Parts: sequence; structure tokens; C-alpha cells
Amino acid sequence: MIDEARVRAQFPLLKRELHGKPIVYLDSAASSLQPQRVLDAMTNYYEHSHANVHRGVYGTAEEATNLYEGARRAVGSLIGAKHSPQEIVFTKNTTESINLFVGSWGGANLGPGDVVVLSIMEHHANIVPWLVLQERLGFEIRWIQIDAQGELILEDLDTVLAGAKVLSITAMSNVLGTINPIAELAQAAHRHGAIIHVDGAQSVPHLSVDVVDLDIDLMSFSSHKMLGPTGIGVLWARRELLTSMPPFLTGGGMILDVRTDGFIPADGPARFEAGTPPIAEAVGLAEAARFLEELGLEEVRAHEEALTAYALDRLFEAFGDDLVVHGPRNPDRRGGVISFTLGDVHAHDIAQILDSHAVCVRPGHHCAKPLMRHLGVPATARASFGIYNTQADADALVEALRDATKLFA
Amino acid sequence: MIDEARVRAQFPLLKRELHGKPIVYLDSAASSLQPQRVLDAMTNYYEHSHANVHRGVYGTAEEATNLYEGARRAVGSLIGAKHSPQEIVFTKNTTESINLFVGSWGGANLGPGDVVVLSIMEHHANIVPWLVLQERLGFEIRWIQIDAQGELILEDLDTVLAGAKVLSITAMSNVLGTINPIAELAQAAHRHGAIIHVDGAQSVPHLSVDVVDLDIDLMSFSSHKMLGPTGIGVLWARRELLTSMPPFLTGGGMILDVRTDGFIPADGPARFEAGTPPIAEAVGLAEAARFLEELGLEEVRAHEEALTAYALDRLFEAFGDDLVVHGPRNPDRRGGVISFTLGDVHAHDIAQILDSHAVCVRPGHHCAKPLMRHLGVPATARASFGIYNTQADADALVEALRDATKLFA
Amino acid sequence: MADLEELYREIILDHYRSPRNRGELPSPPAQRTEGFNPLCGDEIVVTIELTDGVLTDIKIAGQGCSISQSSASLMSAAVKGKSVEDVHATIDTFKRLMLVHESQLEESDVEPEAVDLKSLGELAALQGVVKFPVRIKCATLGWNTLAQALEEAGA
Amino acid sequence: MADLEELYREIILDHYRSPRNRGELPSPPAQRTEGFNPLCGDEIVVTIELTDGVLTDIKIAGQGCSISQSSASLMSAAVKGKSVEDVHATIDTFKRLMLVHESQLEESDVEPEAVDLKSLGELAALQGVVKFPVRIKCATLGWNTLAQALEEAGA
Ligand SMILES: Cc1ncc(COP(=O)(O)O)c(C=O)c1O
Ligand SMILES: Cc1ncc(COP(=O)(O)O)c(C=O)c1O
Repeated sequence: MIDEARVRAQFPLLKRELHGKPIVYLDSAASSLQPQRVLDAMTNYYEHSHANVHRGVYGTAEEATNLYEGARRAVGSLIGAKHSPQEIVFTKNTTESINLFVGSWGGANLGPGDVVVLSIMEHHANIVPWLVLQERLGFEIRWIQIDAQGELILEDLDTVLAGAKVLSITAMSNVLGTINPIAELAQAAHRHGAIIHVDGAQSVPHLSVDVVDLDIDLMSFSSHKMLGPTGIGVLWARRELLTSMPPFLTGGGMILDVRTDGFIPADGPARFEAGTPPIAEAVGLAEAARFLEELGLEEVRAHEEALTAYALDRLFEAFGDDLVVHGPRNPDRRGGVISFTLGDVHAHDIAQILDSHAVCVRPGHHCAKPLMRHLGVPATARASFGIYNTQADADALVEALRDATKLFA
Repeated sequence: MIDEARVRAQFPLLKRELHGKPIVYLDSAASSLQPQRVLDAMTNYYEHSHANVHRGVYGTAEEATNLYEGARRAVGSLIGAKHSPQEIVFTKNTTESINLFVGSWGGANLGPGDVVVLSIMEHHANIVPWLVLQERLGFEIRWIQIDAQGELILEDLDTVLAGAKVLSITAMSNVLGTINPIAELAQAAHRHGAIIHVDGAQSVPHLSVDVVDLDIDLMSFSSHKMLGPTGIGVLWARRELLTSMPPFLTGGGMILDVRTDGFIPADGPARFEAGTPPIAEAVGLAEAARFLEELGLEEVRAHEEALTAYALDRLFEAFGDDLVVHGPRNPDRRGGVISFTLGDVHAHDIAQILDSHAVCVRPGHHCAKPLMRHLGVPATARASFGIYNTQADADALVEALRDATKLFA
Repeated sequence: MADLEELYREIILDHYRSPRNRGELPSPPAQRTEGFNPLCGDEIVVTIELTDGVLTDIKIAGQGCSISQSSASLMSAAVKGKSVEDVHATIDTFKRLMLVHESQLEESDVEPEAVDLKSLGELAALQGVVKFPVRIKCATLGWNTLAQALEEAGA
Repeated sequence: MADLEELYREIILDHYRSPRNRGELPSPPAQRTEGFNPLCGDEIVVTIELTDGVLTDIKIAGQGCSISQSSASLMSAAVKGKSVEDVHATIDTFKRLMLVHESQLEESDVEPEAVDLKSLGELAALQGVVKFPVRIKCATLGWNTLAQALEEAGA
């Protein structure tokens, strides 16, 4: 069981007020808060061990290198990677991870006649890079559709996957909350000879994810959504696959040799980490990964699932048919991401009024315009939970929403 | 005049010891240290204002957005940019900035028959991306050579630039310390109808740089070399030029609209900032830029130039002909980067022995292998100064080197 | 909260609930221009009819928040029937009203200067928006789209 | 510093100053393999001659720090004239010696186990390197290159 008071006490931002009221932070799907120990780990790094990594011989350079390389283990351990030092690539964010995968693997492996499979619930990060590459290489993109509950339609999966080279799909929708059956999808993809890349931006912070159990090939995720700092993301890839991928961004640190007429790329994650990497950020992310592992993702999930169930009940109780929640109604099929529309009140106005109650939700298309078009809504308001949220936060949401409906009555 | 004690007191890492001795940090060309206020700005951001930027309506999201967008002004102000909000793009590091420029502008503007001009003293970050693009598009790369003093040979500049579309060159060599005549090069490039991109990784932290006075078109640099945090770099580009460049990395935040069959990119810096940007890092970098501006880059340069002159004198005094320093002997033609070889002692061994004296220098090829080949050395040891270094540090370097020569006598 | 009431004045909610000049004019002959706010997904479609230097008709379509929709509705009422010159003047005045805060976020060569609120009539109701910088883009969406429509129509 | 003296033992400095088996064998017939240490720019060229399962000759070229050069020199002396089998065994033993610290930096499926230092002879002088993890890559460069050369020669 999560000890709410103990957990909350570790997040300094929860102590602040907005407009004179204690903050109710319900935007963890956009970015999570950071526990003190993550901030301390970074400050400590800067104050004691900062140096550029690799190549340095002196004490602090060695410490920095060990901290940076060690971060691969901490992150790999959280997701069950088998060979973290050879499989964890540090990027800037999920978006760069996916660009790296699409540009490197896709650029080398796709061409006319090939098929890429995405789902209609993808974040722009898992759509636009494919559209750009498609323009250059001319492959086909197929879209897995969703049903009225916001769940993937998998009846015709074998038809969709026929001839596909890659399935790239989110493990949890950042709009619907839907948790996708990744293990099943991985099996299906492999049956058709396709590899599977998972967008884990929303799943890694909230679900117990084991890349070996799921039998997936690659996964992208962001530090800033999993209690870590901004400025760093992760691409995990099976060792053999990563070894086969050509470089993406290039420069120092990713080469074995450079001449004026060519270069030899390095092996392993280094090949994909051109330039000085986000060192302090890796230290902070490693600390966040350890924090999550200590809490236990099973516990995190249990807490958030119960909270989601409670919030949905309270919301429908209060607003009945005026409230439309997109995505599964059943809390065990979804994460703590509640996208909704409320009567005629536009999402932007909802968010504005909620702000005056210090309740932080996000309005908009949530970087998922194809999904929004499918849902037929221009924007939703989205409340999303993190490990530090409580039933009191859900209550505050409901109360603030009452005010919005009054104003726009 | 720089008040040494006052400046040094602001850098917490200088308080630490290595092997029981106070650290002598001489590796600022690889990465600089951070003053307390930069760390405090980031911690304060995380503890009070963290949220994802853009799209957020609530108080902290607005604060975070203002801090992030405001960072463009602070950074732009330091380099004399005219329209910072439209001209400063935040990337991961100099390397990503150059990849962005080469991939976006180069990809759209270069082809067979075109000419790109680089210099032989470039860092891999300003070589490898061009080699990769050359492989795809088949243009010609010409190299400006250097003389025995490590200065650019500019007699035949007009021949080298004839027909060129772009000159991409470092403002200060990270190996030789050579300060290149950027204003003159910009004039020459423009005379030939070429644009000029400057690698400012080494110049921005140490020289007074004004992009308008220099009349350059683009400049790349890194936060972690200019007293800022890791995980963030900058591409500055003239507004009109940036507007004409196609997207590079793609995903959320850089689009106006996305459909399943195409997308419309956003304008301005946002077009090049796919995904959640390094927010806390931008806050830290802005604080570093303010710190540098308050010190005054003229003062910084004066301090470092005097220190370089002192160090060179002491070194030659102590080791005479045994010492080879690569790059200009004249301190006003160079920055505080002293790459050297000493008798038969390999750079790696030098660095190791210096470490035992808590003197931090870097051995190796410094990501400039074409230059190292030109110099005919496999590796050098490099001592480089920052604003926090003093004559005592130079003395410590000399003393430690004496020990190295004794061991290998 | 006092600020919130400033933002959601009665007149704004009224224009949101009952937008004026709603719809699209047949185009051609009307000039049709779309505007996006990528931050929130708001979309505005402005269609205008110009006759002898006068904006003889205007219609507004699209979807968005109360601020973007009411601002566009207020705008349509304010500019309909005016000479192109007067329309430009109204656009300028309105944008100056919004500038106070926008200039904090974005570089601008125009110095914010005092705006004659009286000359704005009902439009002055939108001044509460400046206390909410994030919403300024909502309020100006229709106006920027109209300015673009005029430009595309060569007026 | 005691550790530093451990690293730069007299025998290591001696092999650095006077490297054994320096040069290159004509190739072909000799197997020629290059090794790089991208971290410091060290380069080692190993040429080997194999006759009837015996490493009958070996020469070392390249450039680098005292550790990489002396380690390669010590290696050449240790393996020259040995059967391929014994060479592999020596490589394994040496790499186990280095493993203690390398395993902190990199994943490895091999458990570090006690190494019989006596069996290493002069090579044992390199054990001081393990206190300097950054230098382990220097010490193993020649050995990895030899292992690769054997593999390329199909031995
Ligand atoms: C001249 C020069 N250019 C580019 C770089 C690359 O910078 P970063 O590693 O921050 O991308 C460096 C730093 O090593 C440099 O000195
Ligand atoms: C499902 C999903 N994928 C990708 C992303 C992009 O993450 P980032 O902005 O950190 O690159 C997000 C976050 O917005 C997301 O929710």
C-alpha cells in the first residue's frame, strides 16, 4: 500500500499555492513532479562530480562517467532490460527516441511496398516521424482503429499486420487512458515477421513494464513523465537490433574514427549519443527509476487504479449525462488519465476556471489530432493522476467543475 | 577586473578535493563548472514552477512557459541577437544544433555540384554530419588548412569559397585555442553568396560575441560549456533564414495540424523543438547567460587571456623544448585552451599523473581527429581555463607536470 | 475570483452562447481564410465580402473556447459595414489592447501604448483577457485571421 | 601516491621504453589486425604468424600510452611460441584479471573469479591497472586485438 502522506511529503512542488489555494496537480500525463531526492541527486552531481563523461582520466570525470553509465542500469532494471549497458540509449525525450528509431531503423529498412502499422490513438510523436519518412521512402501506413470504448479493434489484426515490417504503438493512450495489450500485440507482430516498437511514455511511470516478458523489440519513454528531470529520454532496444541500426545524429562521442572523407561509428548506445549527453539528467532519471522501483510499480498501479475508479464514480455522480469521458469506463482497462467534455463548456474554459481553484488540468488536443478527429471533438479537458494524488484531489476536481458549470449555465 | 575570490566562491565544485588535495579544474573546454545560482534557479524551478510548457492554462504551466520562452531572451541578449524569441532554438547540445542545421538547411539546399567549406580544425560535431549528408546528396567539401602556428591559411580564401553555398567553421578551436577571424570570414562568405554557420561552442563562454556585428547567419553552442547545465544547446539563426528551414526532428509541439496523411509544421523556433523541451535546463542556461553578462565577456576574456599568457610563460620556462604547445604562441590570438605534448610522455599518462595531484586535464584527440592527423600526433593533453581559474592553478599544473617528467625520465 | 469575472464578463458569455454573424459566405466570391491556434486546437473560418472598399459582409465559422468564439463574434459585429481602412484601424486598436501582455511573451517592435477604450465599444469587454496572457492568443485568433483574409483579398 | 606507483611499476615503464617484438610482420602471409581505443585514440596493430597451431611469431605496432603499449609488449612476450590453445588461455586469464573493475562499468556474463597471479608471470605487473578503471581499456586493447586476430585467422 502506498503511504499517501509519506509519498506526498517528498514532492516539494505540492507545498506551493496557486491563487492562495494549495495546488491540486492533475497534469502528470503532461509532466510529472519530481521528488526531493531526484533534485538532490542532480544538485549533488553538479556540486561534487560534474565533468564531461568519457575520455576523462581525472577523479571527477571518472565519477561522472560511472554515474552516467550506471544510470543505464538503474533505468534498465526498472523495465526489465537484460543488457542495460548495451541496450539503453539516452536521448532528449520520447520524441527524439522515436525519431531516432524511425530515422535509423526505418531509413535503413523501409521502402515502397513495405507496411508500417500504427494506431489511431497515437501521440504525434509516433505519427509525424513516420509521415516524414513515408514522404521520402513511400511505404504504406495502416492504422489500427478503436471502438466506442476507446479500445483497439483487434478482430482484423492479422489482416492489418499482413506484410508489415513494424508495428509502432503506444502502451497507454495519453488521451483515453486505454491500456493496450502489448504482449498480445507483440506476439501478433512477430507472427507476421514484424518488429514492435512501444511508445512507453505513459506506461513506464504507471504500470509494471517488463520488456522481456512483453517480448517487445524497442521502447521509447521520457524522464519528465516518470518523476525524473526534463531534458532526457530513453530508447531501449534489444541488443542485436540496436547493433544493426545505423547512426542517427552524428558528431563527437559516437565515432571510432573520423577522416576528412569518412568515419567509423562506435558500437552500442554510444553510436546514438552524439555530443555531450544529458549527464546530470541521467543521474536524476536514475534516481527517479530507483524511487519508482522502491515504491513498486504494482503498488503504484494499485493506488492509481483505485483513485481513477473513485474519480470516475464521483464525476458521473456529480454530472451524469452532461459528462463525456473518452476511453474505457472500466478502471482496470485504463490508466489514470481522464479526458472529458462537460456540457457546452469548452475545455479551455474549464481549465481556466479550474485554475482559479488551483486545480491543474490540461485542455486541448493533447498532441493526438488524428484521435481527436476520430472522437469528433476539437479539444478535451484532461485530468491525470500521479502517485502523489489522492481522493481529496479528485474531490477538488469535482467541486471546481461544479463552479464551471454554474458560470456557463 | 574579475574578483577571483568572489567568483570562485560561487562555484561549489571548487570546494571539493581529489585524493585529499583541493581540485584544480583545468577542463573547461570539455565542460565548465556551474555557479550556485544556476543550480538554485533550476531547483527553484522544479520546486515551484515545474509543468510542461505550452498549452497549459493553469498557474504553474504559465510560469513554466514564461520561464522557458523568457530564456530565449536571456540567451539572445548575451550574443546580441536581434529577435531572440524568433531566433533562438533550444536543442540538446551543440552537436544537435549542427545536425539540425545540416539536416534541415543542408538537406533542402545542397546537391551535386554544390560546395561546403569547413576548416581542418573542426570538432567532429562540425564534420561528421556533413560527411553523412554528403554521402546522401553528393556535394563537395573543401577544407581551409592551417599554418604552423595553428591559424587558418586565408591567402587563397577566395579560391576556396568560389561557388560555395555555406561556410561552417568554429570561432575558436577546442584543441589549438586559435581564435578565428569570424567577421572577416563572414564578409568573404557573403561576398561569394554563401551563408556562414559558426560553431560557437568554445567562443560564446569566453569571448564577447555579437552575431549582428559579426554579421553571421547561424551559430551553435552548448550550455554545459558556458556555466550552464547539461542537456541543452542552442541554435541561433537569423529570423528569415530560420523561417525558410524545413523541420528536422518531428512530433508534438512543432505542428499546427496533423492528419493521418500529412501535417503542417509550426513557425519559428517551435518548428524545431519537437517534444517536451529541456525546460529546467533552459532556466539554468538563462541564469548562466545572465551571470556571464553581469561579469562582462570583455572582463572574462581579459582575465583568461592574462592567465593564458602567464601559463604559457611558466610552462616554457619549466620545460623548454621538451614542451610542444599546439596553436598560436601569442595569447591575444588564442583562448585559454592549451594542448601540449611533453617529451615522450603520452597524454594519457600525463593526465593520470596530474590526477594524482588533483589537476584535471583531458588527454586524447578532443573529437578532432582530422586536426590530430594534420598535427601528426595521436593525442595531446589539454589544460583549459574558465573564469574561475587563477595563476595558482597554472602553477599547480607546472608542478604536477614536473612530477610526470620525473616518473618517465 | 475577481480576475475570472473580469475574463468571463456577461457580454462575452452572451456572444459565446449566441454568436453573431455565424456561418460561411459562399466562396467564391467571398474571401475564405482559416486560422488555427495550435496551442488549444481552436479553429476559426472567416469569410468576407468586400465591395468598393467596404467590408459589406462577414461570417464566422469554426470552433473553440468562449474567448476565441466571442472575440470573433464581437469582431464581426464591430467591423461589418465598415470601410477597409476603418477595419484595419479597429484591428490595430484591438491588437494594441492585447499587446500589453503579449509583449511579455513575444518580441514585438510595437510599443504598447494607451488604448482609447471608448472607441472600442463592446470590444472593450475583452480587456479582462490581458490578465490571462495564455488566453490572448484565443482572443486574437479571429482578428489575425481577418487581417490575413484582408491581405489575401488584396485589401 | 601509492596507487600511482602500483600502476607505473618499473617493469611497465621498461616495456614502454623498450617495447618487445616491435614492428609488423609481412602480411600476407601474416594475419594483420588493427585495434582502436576511441576514448584515447590509442591504436595497436597486431601481426601474427601461425604454424601448425602454434603462434610462431607476433609483432606489435601502433601508438598509445604507457599502459596500452607495455601491456601489448608484455603480451607479445608472453604468447610468442605458445600453442593457440595456450594463447587463448592466457588471454582469458589476463582478461579475468582486468574484469574485477571492468564489471563495474559494463555488463558482463562472466563472473569475476580469483586469478592465479603466479601463472601470469611478468604480466602480473599489470594488476595495478585495476585500481584505475579508466585505464583498463588501455591495458586490454592489445589483448582484444590479438583475440580478434586469432578469430580472423580462424584459430
Ligand atoms: C568546438 C566544439 N564544437 C562542438 C562541440 C560539441 O559540443 P557538445 O558535445 O556539447 O555537443 C565541442 C565540445 O566538445 C567543441 O569544443
Ligand atoms: C503517449 C505519448 N507519446 C509521446 C509523448 C511525447 O513525449 P515527449 O514530449 O517527452 O517527447 C507523450 C507525451 O506528451 C505521450 O503521452
